[in-house]
Formats: sequence, structure tokens, C-alpha cells
Amino acid sequence: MMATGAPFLTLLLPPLVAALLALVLPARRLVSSAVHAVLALVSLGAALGLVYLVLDGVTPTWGPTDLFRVDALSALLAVCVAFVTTLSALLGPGPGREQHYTPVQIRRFRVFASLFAFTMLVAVTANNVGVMWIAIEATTIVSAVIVPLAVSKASVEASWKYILIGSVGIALAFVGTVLGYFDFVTLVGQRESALNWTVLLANARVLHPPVIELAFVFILIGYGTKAGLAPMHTWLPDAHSEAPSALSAMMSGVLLAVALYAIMRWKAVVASVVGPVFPNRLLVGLGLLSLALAALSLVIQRQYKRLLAYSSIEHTGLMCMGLALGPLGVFASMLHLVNHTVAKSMMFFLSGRILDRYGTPEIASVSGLLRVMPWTGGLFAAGMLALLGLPPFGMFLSEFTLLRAGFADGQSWLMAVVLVFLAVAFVSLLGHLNRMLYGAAPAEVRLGEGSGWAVLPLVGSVALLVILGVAVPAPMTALLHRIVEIAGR
Amino acid sequence: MVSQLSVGGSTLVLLGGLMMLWRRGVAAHIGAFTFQSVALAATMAMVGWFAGDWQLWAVAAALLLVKGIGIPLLLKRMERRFGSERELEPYVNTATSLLIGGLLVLLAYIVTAPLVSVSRLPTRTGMPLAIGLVFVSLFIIISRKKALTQVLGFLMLENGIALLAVLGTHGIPIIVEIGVFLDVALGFIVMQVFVYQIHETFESIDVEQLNRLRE
Amino acid sequence: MRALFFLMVTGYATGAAVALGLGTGPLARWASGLAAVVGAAAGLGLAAGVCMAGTGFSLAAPDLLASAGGLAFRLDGLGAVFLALTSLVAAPSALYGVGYSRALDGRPAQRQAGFMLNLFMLSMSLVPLADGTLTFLLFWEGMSLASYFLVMTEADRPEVSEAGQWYLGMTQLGFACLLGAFLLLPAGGPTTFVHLRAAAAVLPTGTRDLVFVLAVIGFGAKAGLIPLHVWLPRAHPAAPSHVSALMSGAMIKMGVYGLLRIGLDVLGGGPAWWGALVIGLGALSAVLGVLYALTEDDLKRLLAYSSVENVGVIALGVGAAFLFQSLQMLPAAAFALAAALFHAVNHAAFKGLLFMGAGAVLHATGTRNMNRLGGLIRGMPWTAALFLLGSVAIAGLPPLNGFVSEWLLFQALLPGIGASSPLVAVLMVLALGMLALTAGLAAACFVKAFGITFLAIPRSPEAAAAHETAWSMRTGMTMLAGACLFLSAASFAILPRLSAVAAPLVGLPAPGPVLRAGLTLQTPDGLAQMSPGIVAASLGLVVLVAWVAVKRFASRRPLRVGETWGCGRVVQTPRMEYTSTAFAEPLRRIFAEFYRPTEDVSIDFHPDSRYFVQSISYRSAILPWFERYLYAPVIARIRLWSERVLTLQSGSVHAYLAYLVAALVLLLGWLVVTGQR
Amino acid sequence: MSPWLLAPMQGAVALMLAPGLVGAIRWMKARLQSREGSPPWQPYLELRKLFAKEVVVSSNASWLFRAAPFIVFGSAVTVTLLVPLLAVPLPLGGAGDLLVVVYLLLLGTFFLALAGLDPGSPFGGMGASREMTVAALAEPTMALAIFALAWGVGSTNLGQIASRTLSTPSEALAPGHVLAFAAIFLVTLAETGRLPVDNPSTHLELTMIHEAMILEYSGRYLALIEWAAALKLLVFFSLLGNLFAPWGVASVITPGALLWAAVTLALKLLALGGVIALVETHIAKLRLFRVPELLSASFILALLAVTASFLLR
Repeated sequence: MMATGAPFLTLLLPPLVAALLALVLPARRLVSSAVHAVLALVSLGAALGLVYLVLDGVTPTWGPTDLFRVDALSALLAVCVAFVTTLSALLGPGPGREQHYTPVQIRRFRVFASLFAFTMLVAVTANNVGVMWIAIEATTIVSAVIVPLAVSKASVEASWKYILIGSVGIALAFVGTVLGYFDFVTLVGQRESALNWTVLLANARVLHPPVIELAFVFILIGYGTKAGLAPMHTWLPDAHSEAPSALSAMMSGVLLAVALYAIMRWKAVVASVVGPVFPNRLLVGLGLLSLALAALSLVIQRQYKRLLAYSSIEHTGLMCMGLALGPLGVFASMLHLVNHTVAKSMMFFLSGRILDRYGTPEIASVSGLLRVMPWTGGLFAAGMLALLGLPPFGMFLSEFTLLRAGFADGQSWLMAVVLVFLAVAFVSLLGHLNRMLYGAAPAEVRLGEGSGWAVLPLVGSVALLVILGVAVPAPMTALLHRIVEIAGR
Repeated sequence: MVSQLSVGGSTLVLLGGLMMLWRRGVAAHIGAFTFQSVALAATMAMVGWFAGDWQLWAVAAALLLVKGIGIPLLLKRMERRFGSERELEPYVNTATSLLIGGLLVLLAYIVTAPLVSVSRLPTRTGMPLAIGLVFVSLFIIISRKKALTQVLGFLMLENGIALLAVLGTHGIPIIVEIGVFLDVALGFIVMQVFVYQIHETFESIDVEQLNRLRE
Repeated sequence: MRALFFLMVTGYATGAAVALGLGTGPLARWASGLAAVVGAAAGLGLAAGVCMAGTGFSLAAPDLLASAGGLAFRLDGLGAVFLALTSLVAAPSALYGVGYSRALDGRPAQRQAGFMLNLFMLSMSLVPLADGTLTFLLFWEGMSLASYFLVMTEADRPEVSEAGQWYLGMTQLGFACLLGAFLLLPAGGPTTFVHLRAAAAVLPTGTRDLVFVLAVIGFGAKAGLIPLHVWLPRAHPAAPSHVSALMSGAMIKMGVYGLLRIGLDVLGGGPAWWGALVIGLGALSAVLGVLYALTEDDLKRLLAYSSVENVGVIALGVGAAFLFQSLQMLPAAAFALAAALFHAVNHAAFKGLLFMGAGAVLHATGTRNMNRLGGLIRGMPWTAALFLLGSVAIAGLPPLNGFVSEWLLFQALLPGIGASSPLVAVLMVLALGMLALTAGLAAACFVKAFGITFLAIPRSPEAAAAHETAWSMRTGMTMLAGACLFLSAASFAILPRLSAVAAPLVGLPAPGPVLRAGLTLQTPDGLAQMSPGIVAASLGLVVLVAWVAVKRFASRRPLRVGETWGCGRVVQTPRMEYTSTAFAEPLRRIFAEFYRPTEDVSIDFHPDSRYFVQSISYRSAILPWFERYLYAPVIARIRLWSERVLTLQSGSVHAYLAYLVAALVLLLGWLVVTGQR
Repeated sequence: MSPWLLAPMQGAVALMLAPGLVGAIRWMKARLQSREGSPPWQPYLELRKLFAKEVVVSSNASWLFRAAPFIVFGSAVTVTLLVPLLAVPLPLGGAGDLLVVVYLLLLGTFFLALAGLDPGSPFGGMGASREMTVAALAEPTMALAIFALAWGVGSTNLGQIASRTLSTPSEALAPGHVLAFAAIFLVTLAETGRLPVDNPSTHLELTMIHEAMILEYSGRYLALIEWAAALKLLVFFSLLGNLFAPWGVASVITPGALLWAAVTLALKLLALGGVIALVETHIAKLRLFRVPELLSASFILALLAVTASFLLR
């Protein structure tokens, strides 16, 4: 055990500082963009440092009654969050996008995006499940503020749906949290640390199964709403399609994962109390429903950002099912999470570029993308193929492992159904991709990449996806194995 | 004694929710919410008194300040702005609403049976009412069309949870409590901003018009 | 052999890298093409080495994709046959591609095409080398993906985009089935084929059957067996022609390879109905494939449908192998399998050649519509001669290799008539009848393909102005033509090797049944022999003698060139010729029940008199049975469901919240109900 | 006497007999129709005349047009080296069986059809299209009939089939044999362009098949093609004669046996020719689109033949 604040502060402070700086720095200067990127990189470095600590066998904790704690699972999520935050700082609204946003809007975006990152980082590093809840609730608030960055009827509508459904859902998760605490207090008595995940887990054996089952239903519905699990997913396509692309990238890339993280934490406790069958059944049920609904929704989708949003629901459903398929399933699910973070964030950034150029969110109006913007188009194609689970990208590996886990777990029929829906999703996504990439470009659209440097970081994303698909780095594998130890029951 | 008092307090809090179902005017809704918040603060104080827990007093005071006074004031301001828009045609009419509210409370009794059976706290008897309030609030949010009413429903939902926490556990850890308060306050402010935004862009706070985004 | 393996991988990889790095000019084309030729040569060497030595080659790369168990490679006889076949087409295709893709010079598509082509050939070569679930599926997907991008090379045309979609859709459907089949096999643990074999041995019968059926669907979709063929006549013509050659010549054979690997090697064969299923699909594909090919006016689509036919013919042999094995007629099974393998190799040679020929035609005239071609034999004598050779081979006419494998298949099916079960016997009789009908129709089909395209008067100015193709393209075609001749002449030496490959798969010791007597081929019972070499020699001798005799004894008066005689009409125009459509008309009428042609004739008369016609337009289409009655309903159903699901996303926030609460209440109710139990 | 001389000898005999067979059929047909008719040796005279005549070639035709007659002729002659005309077993028996024979003939048809398309005349295209249609549809019948014959022997080797019938004469009347004979007879009518499928004596009708293909040929090329057609007829007849009733075929190679074999062969050919003449006198040509009916009838016969063969095993 290591109880020092340094790693936590280097992880958590930069986004806070960034939020404050954004208030004072001029919005349109390159320097403010650079400051943001540097701060995000510091945070990312801290997250990677935490990974190394964790792999060294250290579990850093900090704060009164070990309020913060980082184990392998937290470290992985922290890296994901910091990674997408960095990309967002580099590619988000800022210099070069003046024609789309006013300085006020850019500033507002920077402030709240930084706060958003901060809340997510707190959520994944908090040991106290109450604090985790607070942080996740706060993610809704701070992100909802910038969904209608450019006010329009659609964006206001989306943000209202997002905040209302998100808040109601997350409130239910609080009911679950209170119920869990209630059971603990009833048995063990009141204690400041009672909401600490470690304490809950340590006392799991004495908790009451009926109460914990009840609590888990609330928690699953609650955090499931944030994670975009069907049938609570309804806010997601709206918010993701209307938000500025950099925010969509953060939401789709990591917010869903953070919500899933919360479910995993609780699942570990619940599984120790009532055994794995009960939570697994629920996870598989919701996961399959999400996968099915999302796959079918992809078929006749008309807008590409909504397409990506539904694809997020599909992948979250898959990850959710993976959590229920034994250690190998958890392994695959986490690998999938990482892949999805990298791929989906990239896709939303790219869709932002496409939206800028074509000025329309409709798939039918986008054609000849490869000719109009060769780099963006190529990366978009690569990202979509990655999302479809094709080699050499990482999702091939994670989906394969996930299915293998399912078959090894004896769930052949379930996996057969999964395969059918995956195939439906595949064909539909591919059809839409085809339509966008090829064909003649609309006459009024300007040819040429234009500020091509902006996609450079995304080339890194593709490279990362390929690395994840060809040879997962050893530390990553080790980290995933640690996570399986934590959550693989 | 404590048990009866807590049930009594919880009933008052729940009644606040049912009043929302019954009345249609915005002012009446705000009144119901204020009444409910005050009742909740009183119940908290009562539990704090019997449990000898100073933290609960503090929480009760804060609650009174924020939800009993602060938020109602802001709500009043909004009412002056859109006061003319009443809940004229909810999805479910008043009589049915009240009936469903009753059924939801019964459902809460069934669902919370394991809770009541495991707890040794004297206040546990009020817990079904707290969960009942949660359900009723959800029902309000679903069945009412004005954005403002939905905000009120959401605030009541939080009141229900607070009631549940205080009855079941005599209050959650203070640090969590502070965070929750912050969230509630911030969340309310943001929602309020959105309600104004809706009013600006749609010239009405009727949520039914928010149906552009489909598929 | 390790060296050859690495040379192969390096060759293709260099080709891919060079295509990306050296720009979009001739240098990149040549460098990438030649690197691929080196890779293909190494692949051929590796396959030949394994075939000759009889020992396998294996290599593990546990560091790649370590988190899923790592990659493993192994090449045995069966794999070697398919690696050889792939390399056989790959080298000429690469060479041909150098000339063919000159049109892409200076465009980014050039880079993509060169890169994907090498990637395609590499992953296709590694599929038969793959040892184990992950490796196999990885390269399988790589092969599909790379070929998809190659199909999309000329994506500006709308039908290409549609073709790509059908292609990847069907491929993915198949892949899903394969994933199911593979993952049903082991219950965890390592997944090399040795382990899978052990795992399969203890599987319950139902699961084995399921695995096999899934494999048939999955591999059948890749092989293009009817009714899973719908992508093939769309995608193969859409691709650049050397890619079509690779896809038709080699890639669809991977479906056959997979079926053999899973069905015979891993599962070790099964009940008789497995064989019957494959035979049934094979017969259906063979006959319908050639019937579709016959009515096709698009030269490349004709060739694509002919690939469906030939895969069907191969499947007949494979199915017979399955069937005979289940009936314990092991030598017959090995014979049938060897015959099927030989046909697979032969088809690779002549179909590759024909697609390249069609590509040369397309290159020279800009059209694939045979009704706009004709007379190319004058402008493109080389291409015409090579295409003719390919046509004779594919029509199964002696003395070329197509006939040899057809003869072998006939002989291989013959023992089935003697099977104890009358059901099997009847099936075999029907299969034989179908095979014969297919052969006859194929001959008609390729008379049309060659005759309409290359002979008579050009039907369009483009065809009249056609020129011979670049020598790199001609070299590619010549190599495959040489392969056709070699495969026929050396069949007596090749068949024993194939027999040795086939024997262990059906459970016989290594050399397998004897298929050779001296320089002739012989059935295992020794009762029937055939020698393509002697037939060719006799034929050649007779023709030579006849030619000399005619020269010597017949009239020496010089040849007079005149107009084609035409019942007294003055000028002959191309409009008077038989067209591709007209050529197929009799068969179209005869098989009208199947084609269900719809004809639409509209005549514009002269305003003054109905005896004068201004224009006649004729449009005719045949019924797309499978698209309309199999795929369209499924697609419509999915779209319907999709629409229904999307009505959930109604826009009403109340409805959304209601879903949330409903989910909560349902789960709570479920909890209450199960909790009380 | 070396057995290797047998092959050229068979070829020579076939080449000599073939025009005579055509002439004989024509003569018998004329007699049956109460016409004077040309003498049986008329085809020999025609061939001599054609070889001596000038050749006219269409300006549209390519080298293929000039090469095709040799290939057609060559394939027909090669077949006569494989078929047991005079003796069994043949030296080249190991080089090709019944399937090779059938497909060699198809090779000839293939090139003839191409040659028909080459000059670009509508007649040529029409003939090629029809010829290939008929050939394709005749294939399954032929194959099944072959297997009906082969089934009892277990081999498609011509020599083996003939020897088997020689050694067990009762086989000749086995139902499988009889049905297969009927099937092959019908196929013979179709493949050799006889009535009711095609009219060999027509030269300019919209119903013609074979004649339409060769309309552009003249001089020595036409001679080769006519000769090849006659050879094809002879091959089919001798298959019918020597496979189903192989008596007279030499099984030891002595000049006497071979002579006797040649005589019996001639007699069999004459007999079958008589049957053809009779048939052609009595029936009219079928419409083209009713030809498939005839061929499906023959297919059924062949199917029954196979079935009978393995039912009676």
C-alpha cells in the first residue's frame, strides 16, 4: 500500500487547472490550445505512471479513510480517460475552427470539457462508491452544459433529454448505493469508510443477499442509463449526434466506459454476496438487448453521427455481456473497452471534420469522401473497419476472444444470437460506409484535406488499434490479467 | 415512538408528492415541493434528535436552506416567467394518477419487504414510503408535460432518496452528503438554465414539442 | 523450408510496402509486382517441397496476438495443394497487374491497389498455412478484407459499390458461421488443428453435425455454392481483372480447402448425409451456375458464373469423398478427393487465364458486354489464342487439363453406383447426369464466350479498334496457358501426389490408391485408363498428316477471299450477326421454366405506315430466383424489424423515461417473484 | 503382325468406309422413297471434286476458320483409333476410353461451332447456337448410357466392354443393355444431324443446324468437314454395332480375323444404315424446340438403363 497524494494530484489537478486557465486565457490563441494539450498530457503521464505502479504490485491510496485508490481497473480507465482528453484538447473546438464557434463558446467548451475530464477521473479513482456516484452524477451536469454549444432546437432538445434521463437514471443508482450502505450499516454499524469499495468487498460475505440483489437492480438500471444500455439508451443517440464532436468523442469513448466501470465495481461486490449467477444473468440480458436494439437500429439509420452512437450502444452491450462470461470474458471485455475507446473517439473527431466540410449530418448527402478528404476518409474507413471487428485491428481480437469465452462458457446459443446481430450490424454499417466513401463528391463541396495536421494525432489512433490487433503490449496484457483477478469472478 | 414519528414524517413527505399529482397550477406544485422539503427536513431533524447525531441536524438545516427556501425562490422566479403555462393535459388524468400513485406505494411495500425485515433501526418502518415517493416522483416525471414539472418531479425524487437514506441508515457519510448536496444544487441550476433555453428556442416549456430527434 | 516461408512472406510484404512507398508511377508498379512474383515463387517452392518431401512444415509465432494464444503455421499435403494453387495464380496475376493497373498511374488508387493486392495474396497464401482457429480466422478475414478493397478499386461505378456490399455482407455471414463452427469445436485450451481434432472426436453427434453444417454455410459462402453465390457474379466482375483471376482462381478454392480441413481433417468425416448435402449443393451449383453463365452477356459475369459451376463440380467430388468415406469405401473416397483437388488446381489455371483474357479485352475495348464485342481475333491475336486455349480447357475437352479432371471425376463417381444403398446409387446416377449436362452446357457456354467475343465482325467501333495488350499482361496469360498444358501432360505424375495427399484425409495409409500405370492415368481398380498425352499426340499427328496430305494432294489453287454469303443482300453489317443474347436463345427457351424470362419488345412504327419500322427496342431479363425469393424477404424482414425498433426512438422524452421505469419495475418484479421461490 | 499397326489400319478402314456408309444410306433412302437416287459411291466422287476445287473464304473469317476443318477432321480420325472397329483389345485402348471418344467428338463440334460463328453470317451463328444446344442436351444421355454399359464391367474401357459381351453373350439382351442401346441410338440421330433432329439433305432452310454452320465452307475445307461428319456417323454406328453386338470383332490379330472383322463391320453398318434410312423415310423433322423432348426421352431411357443395370446386379 502506498498512501501518497502525488500521483493522484498529478492525475486530477491538471484538468482542474485547465478549467481555471480556460477562464483567463484568450480562447483563440494557439497557446491556450497548447496549454490544454500539455496539461492533458501531464494527466496522461500520471495515468501511465499509475499503471506502472500497479504493475509493480503497488495499490496507491490517498485521502482520509482511503477515499481514493487505484488498482489495475482504475488505472486502465484513467489511461483511457486521459487519452481521450488529450485528443480532445488537441482536436476540440479551438484555433482553426473560428468559422464554427465564437470565442465564448470555445471558452465554455474548454472549461466544461476539462471539468468533465476531471469528474470522470475522480469517478474511476474514487474508492468510496458514494464519491464515485457523485462524480458520475457530476459528469452528466458538466457535459450537458456544452451539448448545446451552438444553440439550436435540436441541440437544446438533446441536452434536455440527456440531463433529465441521465439524472433520473443516476438518481436510481444512488438509491442502489444507499441500499447497499443500508445493508452494511445494518450489519456492521455506521462507519466513515463504510462506502469504500474495499470495505464493502471485504465484508461481502455477511451482507444480505435479498437486499444486495435489490440494490444491484437499482444500480444496474442507474449506471446502465449512463452506459447506454437498452432500454435506457434513448438519450444517447440524441446527445452524441448533437454535441460538438469533441464532446461526443469523450462521451462515447470514455463516459460509457466509466459507467460500465461503476457497474463492474458493484458487480464484484454483488457476486461475492450472492454468487455470480444473478448479476451475470442481468448483465447478459441487458447486454443482449442493447446489442439487438442497436444492431437493428443501424440498418436504416440516416445520420452518421447517430450511426456511431448506435454502434457505441452495440459495443457497450457486447462489453456488458463479456463481463458475465467468466475470466476470459472479462479479459475480452476490457480489451474491447480499450479498443472501443480508441476507435470511437477517433470516429467522432473525424465525423466532426466531415460535418464541417459537407455541412450535413445525413449519410445520403455525403459521398466521395475518399476523394474529398483522402486522409479523413481513409482514417474513417479504417476506424469503421476496426469497429466492425476486422483484422488487423484490435477489435477483431477482442471480439474473437469474447465469443470464444462465450462458447467456452457453454453459452453457444447465446453466442449464436450474438453472431447474428453482429452480422446485421456489420452489413448495415458497411453499407453506410460504402455510400459515404465512394461515389461522386457533391459539387459544392471543396476538395482537399485542409488543415491536414489536425488528423495527425488520429493516425496515431489507427496505429494504436493495429498494435492492439497484432501484438498487445505485454504491460497491457499484465494489466488486463490483474483486472481479471479483481473483476473476473 | 420513533417508529411512529418516522412513519408520520414520511407520510407527510409522500403526501407532498401526491399533491403534485393532484394539483395543476405551477404555484401549487411549488408549494407542494416546499411543503415536502420542510417535512423532510423536520423528519431528518427528528431522527437526528433520537439518534443523537449532530451531523443529521446539520444536514437537515442545509436541506431546509437549499430545498425549503433557496430552490423554491428560484422556482417562484420561473413561475413568474412561465406562470401562464399550466399542466392542462397531463398524459394521465388526475383521478387515474392518484390511483396509480397509490398502487406504486403498494409496490414499494412489496419491494422493500427484505429491507424492513433485515433492519433493526426503529426508523425502518418508513422506508417503504420513501421508496414509494421515489416511484411516485418517477411517475410525475413520466406523465407531466411541462419541463418545470419534470424538474420538480426530479427534485422530489431526490427528496425520496434522502428520506430513504435517513430512515435506513441515519444518514450517509458526511463527505458523500456534501457532494450530493453540491450535485443537487448544480444539477438544479443547470436544469433551470435549460428550462429557460427551452422557453427561448421553443417559446413554450412544453416538453412534448421536443420530438425532432428520432430514429 | 523456413527460408522459403520467410521469402514468401517477405516478398509479398515488400510488394505491399513498395506499393505504398514508391509513389504511383511505373516504378512502384514494377517493383511491387516483381516482389509479389518472388513471393509467389517462394510459395510454390514451399508447397512443392512439402508435397515432394511428404513431411510437413511448421512454425509457431506465439508472440503475435499473444493475448489470444499466438499464431501458428503448419503446412501439410492438403495445405500444400492449396498453397500451390494460390501461388500458381498469384505470380501471373502480379505480373499481369503491372500492365493492367497502368491506367491508375498517378492516382492514389494505385497505391491502394498495389498494397491491397499484395496483402490479399499474402493472407490467401497464409490461410492454408494456418494451424489453429485464431490464425486461420485472422488470415481468412484478412483475405476477405483485402479483396473487398480490391473489388472497390473502381468504385466510381455504382454497380461496384453494390457489388462490394453484397460481397462483404455474404462474407461476413459466412464468417459468422465459421466463427461458430470453430468455437463449437474446443472447450477451451489450445486450438491448433491437432488439438481441435482431439476435441472433435469427443463431441456429441449433434454438435458435430452443427459444426459441419455451419462449416458448409461458411465455406460455401466463400466458395460461391448456390444459394450462397449471390455475391460472386457481382464482385468478381467488378474487381480489376487480375484480381478477378485471383478471386475466381484461388480465393473461392479456400472455401473448398476449409470444408476439407474441418469436415475431413478435424471432424474426420461423418454420416452419409454430410456427403449427400455437399453433393446436392454441388450439383445444384454446377447446373445452375452454367445455366446462368449461358444467358450472361457480360463477359466477366459469364466467367464468374462459370466459377460457380466449377466450384459445384469440385463439390461433387468432395461430397463423393465424404459419402464414400462414410460408407467405408476408402479407396474410392481418396480417388474422388484426388480428382476434386485436381479439378481445383486446373480451374485455378484456366479460370485465371480466362479472367485475364477478359481483362485484356476490357482494357482494349472498354466494355465487357459481348453484344458490343467481336472480331478481336484480328486485333488481339495473342489474347485470342490464349483465351481459346482456356476455353477449350474449361469446356472439359481433350486433351487439355479440364478434360483430365472431368474424366477423373466421372470415374470417381462411378463406384458410387455400386454402393449398397439404393439411395446412394440413385444419388450418384443423378450426380453423374448433372455432371454430364454441366459439361455439355459448359462447352456451349464457351463457344459463345470465345466465338461472340473474338470472332466475326466487330459489333462496335471500340471492338474494331482493339489493340494487343502490354507484354507483361500477355506473359501472365502465357504462364497460365503453359500451366494448363503442363497440368494435362504431367497429370500422370501429379495424380499420385494428390492421391497421397487425399489418402490420409479419408483414413488410408499414405500412398493412397494407385492412379497411374506408366504414362497413363488409371482408376484404382485398374479397369479404365486414359492418357491425355497420347490422345494429344495422336490428335496432333493426325492433324499434321491431314494437313500435309491436303497441302500435297489437294488443289493448289490460291485461296479466294470474298464476302460472306448472305442470301443476296448487298452489304453485311454487324447488326446481322448472331449476338450473345441470340446465341443463348434456344437454351433459354428450353430452360424457360427455370429462367422465367420476361421480355419487353416495343416497336416504333413510321407515322405513315405500319410496314416501316423506325426502331425496335428489346429488353429481356431472367428471374433472379435466389435474390428474389431467398435474400429479398430476409432483407425486407430485417428492415421491417429495424423500422419497428426505431419507432421506439420516438422523440418523446416521456416515452424514454417510461422505458427506463418499465425496465426497473420489470426487474424488481422479477426479483420479487424469484425471491419468493 | 504388330498390334501397333492396328491403329492406322483401323483409321484407314474407317476413312475408306465412311463416305460409302453415307452414300449407302442415301441410296437406300432413295430406293425406299421409290427414287432412282445417286449411286452409293457418290460421296467418294464428291470428296474428290471438292478437294480439287478452289477455296473461297469470307473476308471476315480468321485463321480459326481455316484451322477448324483440320481439328474437326483430326478429332474424328483420332476417335477411330480408339474405338474397337476391327479388334479388341486395341493398342491405344489404354489411351482413351468411351468418355474420351465422346469428348473428342465434342471437341470437333466445339471447333465447328466456332468456325460457324467466324464469318459473321447469321446462318453460321444460328447453326452454332443450335448445334451446341443439341450437343449439350445429348451429353447427359450419353454419359448415363455409358455408365449403364460400364457398370456391369466396372470400366468405361471400350475393349473391356466389348470383351465382356463377347464372353457372356447373354449380356447382350440384358435390359440395361437394350435400353442403353436405344438411348445411344437416339443420341446418334441427334449428334450426327439425322432426322428428326436435323435434315442432312437440306442446304438452305431456316431449320437447318449442321448445314448452317458449314455454309461458308468450300473446296478442300468442306471436303474435310464432310468426311469428318461421315466418320462421326461411322463411329456412332460402330459403337452401336460393336459394343452391343461385338460378334465378328477380332480378338486375335491375324489377317483372316481382321478381314472377317472388316466384313462384319461393313454388314453391321449397312444394317444400321438401313434402319436410319427407314426411319428417315417415315418421319418428318421435329421443330427445333421439340428436340429437347426427344433428348429427354433418350435421357429417360438411359436413366432406366442404369437403374436396370444395378437393379439386376
